[in-house]
Amino acid sequence: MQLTLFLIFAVLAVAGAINLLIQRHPIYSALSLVAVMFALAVEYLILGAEFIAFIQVIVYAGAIMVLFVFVIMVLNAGEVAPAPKSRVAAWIGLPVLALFAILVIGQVYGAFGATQLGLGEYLVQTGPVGNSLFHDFLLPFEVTSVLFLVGVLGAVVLAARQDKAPKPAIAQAEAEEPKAMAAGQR
Amino acid sequence: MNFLNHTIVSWTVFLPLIGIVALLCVRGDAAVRKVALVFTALTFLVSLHLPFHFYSTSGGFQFIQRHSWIPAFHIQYLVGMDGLSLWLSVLTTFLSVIGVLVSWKSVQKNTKAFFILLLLLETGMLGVFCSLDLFLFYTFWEVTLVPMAFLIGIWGHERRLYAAVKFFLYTMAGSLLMLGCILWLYNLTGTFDFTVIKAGLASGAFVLSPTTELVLFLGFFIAFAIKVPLFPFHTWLPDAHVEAPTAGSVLLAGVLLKMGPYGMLRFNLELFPRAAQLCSEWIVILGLIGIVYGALVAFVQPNMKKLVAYSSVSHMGFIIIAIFTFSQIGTQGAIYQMLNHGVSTGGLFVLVGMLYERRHTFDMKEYGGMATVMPIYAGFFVLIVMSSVGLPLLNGFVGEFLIMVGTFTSAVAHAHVYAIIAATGVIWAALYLLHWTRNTIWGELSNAKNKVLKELDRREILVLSSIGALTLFMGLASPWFLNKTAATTAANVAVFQPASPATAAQRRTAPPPLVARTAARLTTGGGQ
Amino acid sequence: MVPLSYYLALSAILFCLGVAGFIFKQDIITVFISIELMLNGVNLAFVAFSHALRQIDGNIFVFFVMVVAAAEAAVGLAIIIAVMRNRNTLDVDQMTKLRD
Amino acid sequence: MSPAIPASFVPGVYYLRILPEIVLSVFALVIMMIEGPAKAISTGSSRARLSACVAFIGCLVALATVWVQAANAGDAFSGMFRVDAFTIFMHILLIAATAVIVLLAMDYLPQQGLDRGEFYALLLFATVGMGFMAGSVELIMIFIGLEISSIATYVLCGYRRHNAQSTEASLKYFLLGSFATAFFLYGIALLYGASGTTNLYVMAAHGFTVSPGGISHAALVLAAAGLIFIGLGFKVSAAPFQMWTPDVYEGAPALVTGFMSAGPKAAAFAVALRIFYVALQGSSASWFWLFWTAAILSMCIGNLGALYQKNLKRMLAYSSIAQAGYVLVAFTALGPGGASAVLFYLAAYVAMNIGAFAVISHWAHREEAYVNLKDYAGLGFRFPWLGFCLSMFLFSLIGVPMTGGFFGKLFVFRTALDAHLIGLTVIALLNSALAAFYYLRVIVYMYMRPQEGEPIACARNTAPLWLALASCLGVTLWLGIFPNQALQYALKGAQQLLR
Repeated sequence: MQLTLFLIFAVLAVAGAINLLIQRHPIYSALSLVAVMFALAVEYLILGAEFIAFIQVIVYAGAIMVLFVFVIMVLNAGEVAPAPKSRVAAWIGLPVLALFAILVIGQVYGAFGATQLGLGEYLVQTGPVGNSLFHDFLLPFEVTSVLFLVGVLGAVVLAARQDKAPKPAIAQAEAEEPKAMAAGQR
Repeated sequence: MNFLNHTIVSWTVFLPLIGIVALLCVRGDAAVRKVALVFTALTFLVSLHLPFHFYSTSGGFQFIQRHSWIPAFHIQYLVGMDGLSLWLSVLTTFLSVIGVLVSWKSVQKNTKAFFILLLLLETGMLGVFCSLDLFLFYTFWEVTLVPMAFLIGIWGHERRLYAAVKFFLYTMAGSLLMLGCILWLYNLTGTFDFTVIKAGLASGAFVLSPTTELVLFLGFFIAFAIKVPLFPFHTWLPDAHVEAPTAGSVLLAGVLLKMGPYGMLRFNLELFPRAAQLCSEWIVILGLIGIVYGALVAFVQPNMKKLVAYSSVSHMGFIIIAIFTFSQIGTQGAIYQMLNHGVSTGGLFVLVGMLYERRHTFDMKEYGGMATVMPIYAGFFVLIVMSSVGLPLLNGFVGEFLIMVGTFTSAVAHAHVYAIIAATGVIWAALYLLHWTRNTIWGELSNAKNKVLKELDRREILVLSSIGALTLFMGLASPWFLNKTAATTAANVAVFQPASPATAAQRRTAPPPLVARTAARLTTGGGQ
Repeated sequence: MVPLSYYLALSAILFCLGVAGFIFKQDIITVFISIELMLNGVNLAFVAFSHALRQIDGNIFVFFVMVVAAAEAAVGLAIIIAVMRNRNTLDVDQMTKLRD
Repeated sequence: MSPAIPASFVPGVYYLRILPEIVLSVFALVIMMIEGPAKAISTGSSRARLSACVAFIGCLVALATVWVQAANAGDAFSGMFRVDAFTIFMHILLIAATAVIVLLAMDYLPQQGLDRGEFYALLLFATVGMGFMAGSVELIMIFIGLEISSIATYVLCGYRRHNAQSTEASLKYFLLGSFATAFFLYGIALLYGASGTTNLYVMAAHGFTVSPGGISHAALVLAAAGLIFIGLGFKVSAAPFQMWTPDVYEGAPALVTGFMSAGPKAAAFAVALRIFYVALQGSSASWFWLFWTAAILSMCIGNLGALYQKNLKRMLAYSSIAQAGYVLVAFTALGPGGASAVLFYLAAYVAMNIGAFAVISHWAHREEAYVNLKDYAGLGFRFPWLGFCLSMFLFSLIGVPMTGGFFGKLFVFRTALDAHLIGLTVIALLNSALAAFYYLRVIVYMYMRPQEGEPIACARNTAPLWLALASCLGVTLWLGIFPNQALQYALKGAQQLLR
């Protein structure tokens, strides 16, 4: 039963990932990733990772991916025409990738082939997670606040509209390289 | 004065550095020149302390000063002098004064930087000759490289950039090779201390396999051979000499080239005698090629500075032959010839530079009959050329004679042949130098531009007369100089003396073909 | 019962598909999404190991990966917006201002 | 989990052990806070100057608190963070580097019209991240530290946000950096699976036999090592993962390039030391070849690439690839010798590289109009001190004696020879001869080329610039002439790292 569940959602996840690659429009790719995440959430549940399964849905699929979709919509990003140049990358990249995949799968299979994971053998509930977070993992938990501050600052620095554009910079630069600076005008 | 003996070497080496600090504090080109002169002269005077307090009976190092510098790497500040480095140091300080004097008027652009670099160069050169720690030696060796490249590249002539970069990269490549060898040696012995390494290698405390010894020998040798420059490594020299300002040429020919033979005597022979013997024949052949090739190329040079540069290649060949025939007389002659070459070739560059200051060309065709407009100049010219040719009573004769005798009586195979070929070099030198003298000094004053040339001024007379006096003094008072180096050279070649006359005779009578012999020694491990 | 290696294989497949997306997709946002896919693949490996080892650590690790992914997404999307403002394109192949 | 976990109470001394990070975070927060209110009452430039001063003071205080940290050596936070000589060494190096960058920013940002306080906050946060990278002995903390410093650096790269090049550099760095992080993370996952712990020292003590199945994990560990190597290789721009470096270094603001090439790189090497030298010590025979190959590739690609560059930032990008190669040579030597050579070389590299970028970013002028080789013609004599400083840094990068770069190289070569890596040493020696050529070309331009066109007016040299240049030069010469003390510290750090 567990194997059937695993296989169903594994197939779903892989299908979602492949769809992500096939789709041309970024919005479909983003939605495919959401599908992958939902499938993975189920896999997490099968593995007894209750807490992770829930935040996978709520935070990852719910919040982060919504941000993606939102940005795609705001930027009105459309399809990008395939250029012949990137095919060159495919010739080099695909064999390398295939080799890598075979290697990794082979390794993990060789190392862990015998281990069986049973349903419900080990359940991680929210309580122990919280306990662990505030004892053993207190430091990383606190430090992630710095990470978020950096994130906030980054968004402010890069994306916020400025009160006033640096006038002299643009004036001088325009004389030298007009087209590169055109975007700075707004 | 005894208390000075412990620190005198450091004073000599670092006085120019103090001069740099002083130069940074003064303003105005005139003041800069004076300060530079004062400090080089002071260094010269201080360095004169050395020969007067040097015990000529001792073959070991004197004036030793030892401080721990980087204990984590067993690096010491270890300086000292023996007969080998003594006169070269004095030569350096002397030529530095000359270098400042000849740049008095010719350097007008960025004067302060010029003299700072000149003083830095002096410190580097002095450091090379007195360092007894391999790391310290390498440091000073590289320190000479940078200012010289700048002197050529900034104050040089038309193709100065090419010459400076070529000089830098050539010598840098050689010195990196040497660095690799120094590190390897450190790896094998655990110390950078030259005296310890030498004693350890001699006593068998450190054992190098024949291959290791050969590789180390070659690593050091190539670095030094580039500096000498030995025949196939010489291509940087004409460019550097021709493009360098006069002071740069003087110091390059006078001192920097001496760092090569110095290094060979100090490191190649003292540390790796077996490998030195193994390779000596090849090196001597290269030296002979250098003598003949340098002389022939010098003969056909229309450019006077190139002529002097190629004459250096030729003259340095003598020194190499003397070093690698391992006789005491020859080694004495090599050291003496290093000094002679420094004085006389330095003098030739000064002479060429003085003409250039007046006419702004090195082309021999532009000159002729200078004796009529500049008689004093012509007098000095002839004197210094004669010294370079090796006229008896002048210094060059003593050195060349000792080298010939040393080579001829050497125990190595084919010594006679070497001596005879080398002797032809003297004839070649006479040929191209006299040819040059005839074309420039004598003859008709055909070029109208030359008719208005000014005679030497007092400063120039001072420079040339001090060089001229030195050639005479060194020609007449050679025993005083050679006394100081005798003990050192005796110790230096002691390793190479054959154990008994019989073996030497045996070797001389039946020499197998050179190539076969070298190959056989390589395979059997370099033993005799 | 499911062998651990099945989970790991799934994780590796997802990771490799992410790598493929990173290499072959031309749209910047999709490239970024591919990186998220790689992270998801890694997360699965963590959870599977966590279960196999009977340890909570792997779960916590996944939690932090998600946190990091969130911060990365915020900054990454800000960068994409800034690029879009300057260049008006999201094509990776158009990012050629900096080339030899 | 790791041993000796205090059940419910974390003693205050634990906070002392991460005091520099706390100080830096607090000062960064102060900057963020004063940026808001000050906006209402003062003009842009004086506000930013205030932020700059706060940032500089923050760095100094953090440096001072490193002594507090050093006095309270030991593990903190359930063995997540370890204060030992290695941590202290890296902390001093990283925080001092940031302090110099802050000083330079006081000169650079107003000149570029980018004078906003967020720059300093980001810089300090990045340093917090790097500090955690250097001090953490737990993969999870290392990962978070890495992300903090990386994300802050991504943003700093795009700081000139109206400039297409700058944002493009930011994007490239971000995408490839995140890509690399994913590899790093996958490697961590495999290590965790193979060992059952994420604590590096526990991992080193128990080996890789704890995990279920009882099968040998050698291959798995090798895969993990490879993945982590890919991740860190991107961060230190080691070949063959260097392709982003020239583009990003060229596009980012010059000062940020200087920062990127120093701090994050050094911190990534610190992480590599902790992971490979400690946790994966037992399997060094298998991962050794990764580093060996990368060292050769980095040196050759970096030096050959740099030969043809006309843009100085791009040239130094290739040079930094080559310099990473030298560090990797030391890395392959293994043992305390290798670790201490890495540490010493990093110190020398950070000083000379930041110094070189200090001159470049000052000389770049508004919108970085002058970063090409030809713009340096005649600089040496018109601005003798600026020229002197740049030449000294370049000589140090070449490896001329009496400079830190030389002694660093010497140490690296010596260590490599000690480890019988003769072929590698020879290649490294040849490379440093090759590298002399392109560094020298800058000096040739500065001193020996006549200036073409109108002379470039140099921006006013400010006191912070001189302070920064003097300290870089001082450290470079100190490490070259009296390196003994730094060598001792590096050795002590290496020994405690491997304890």
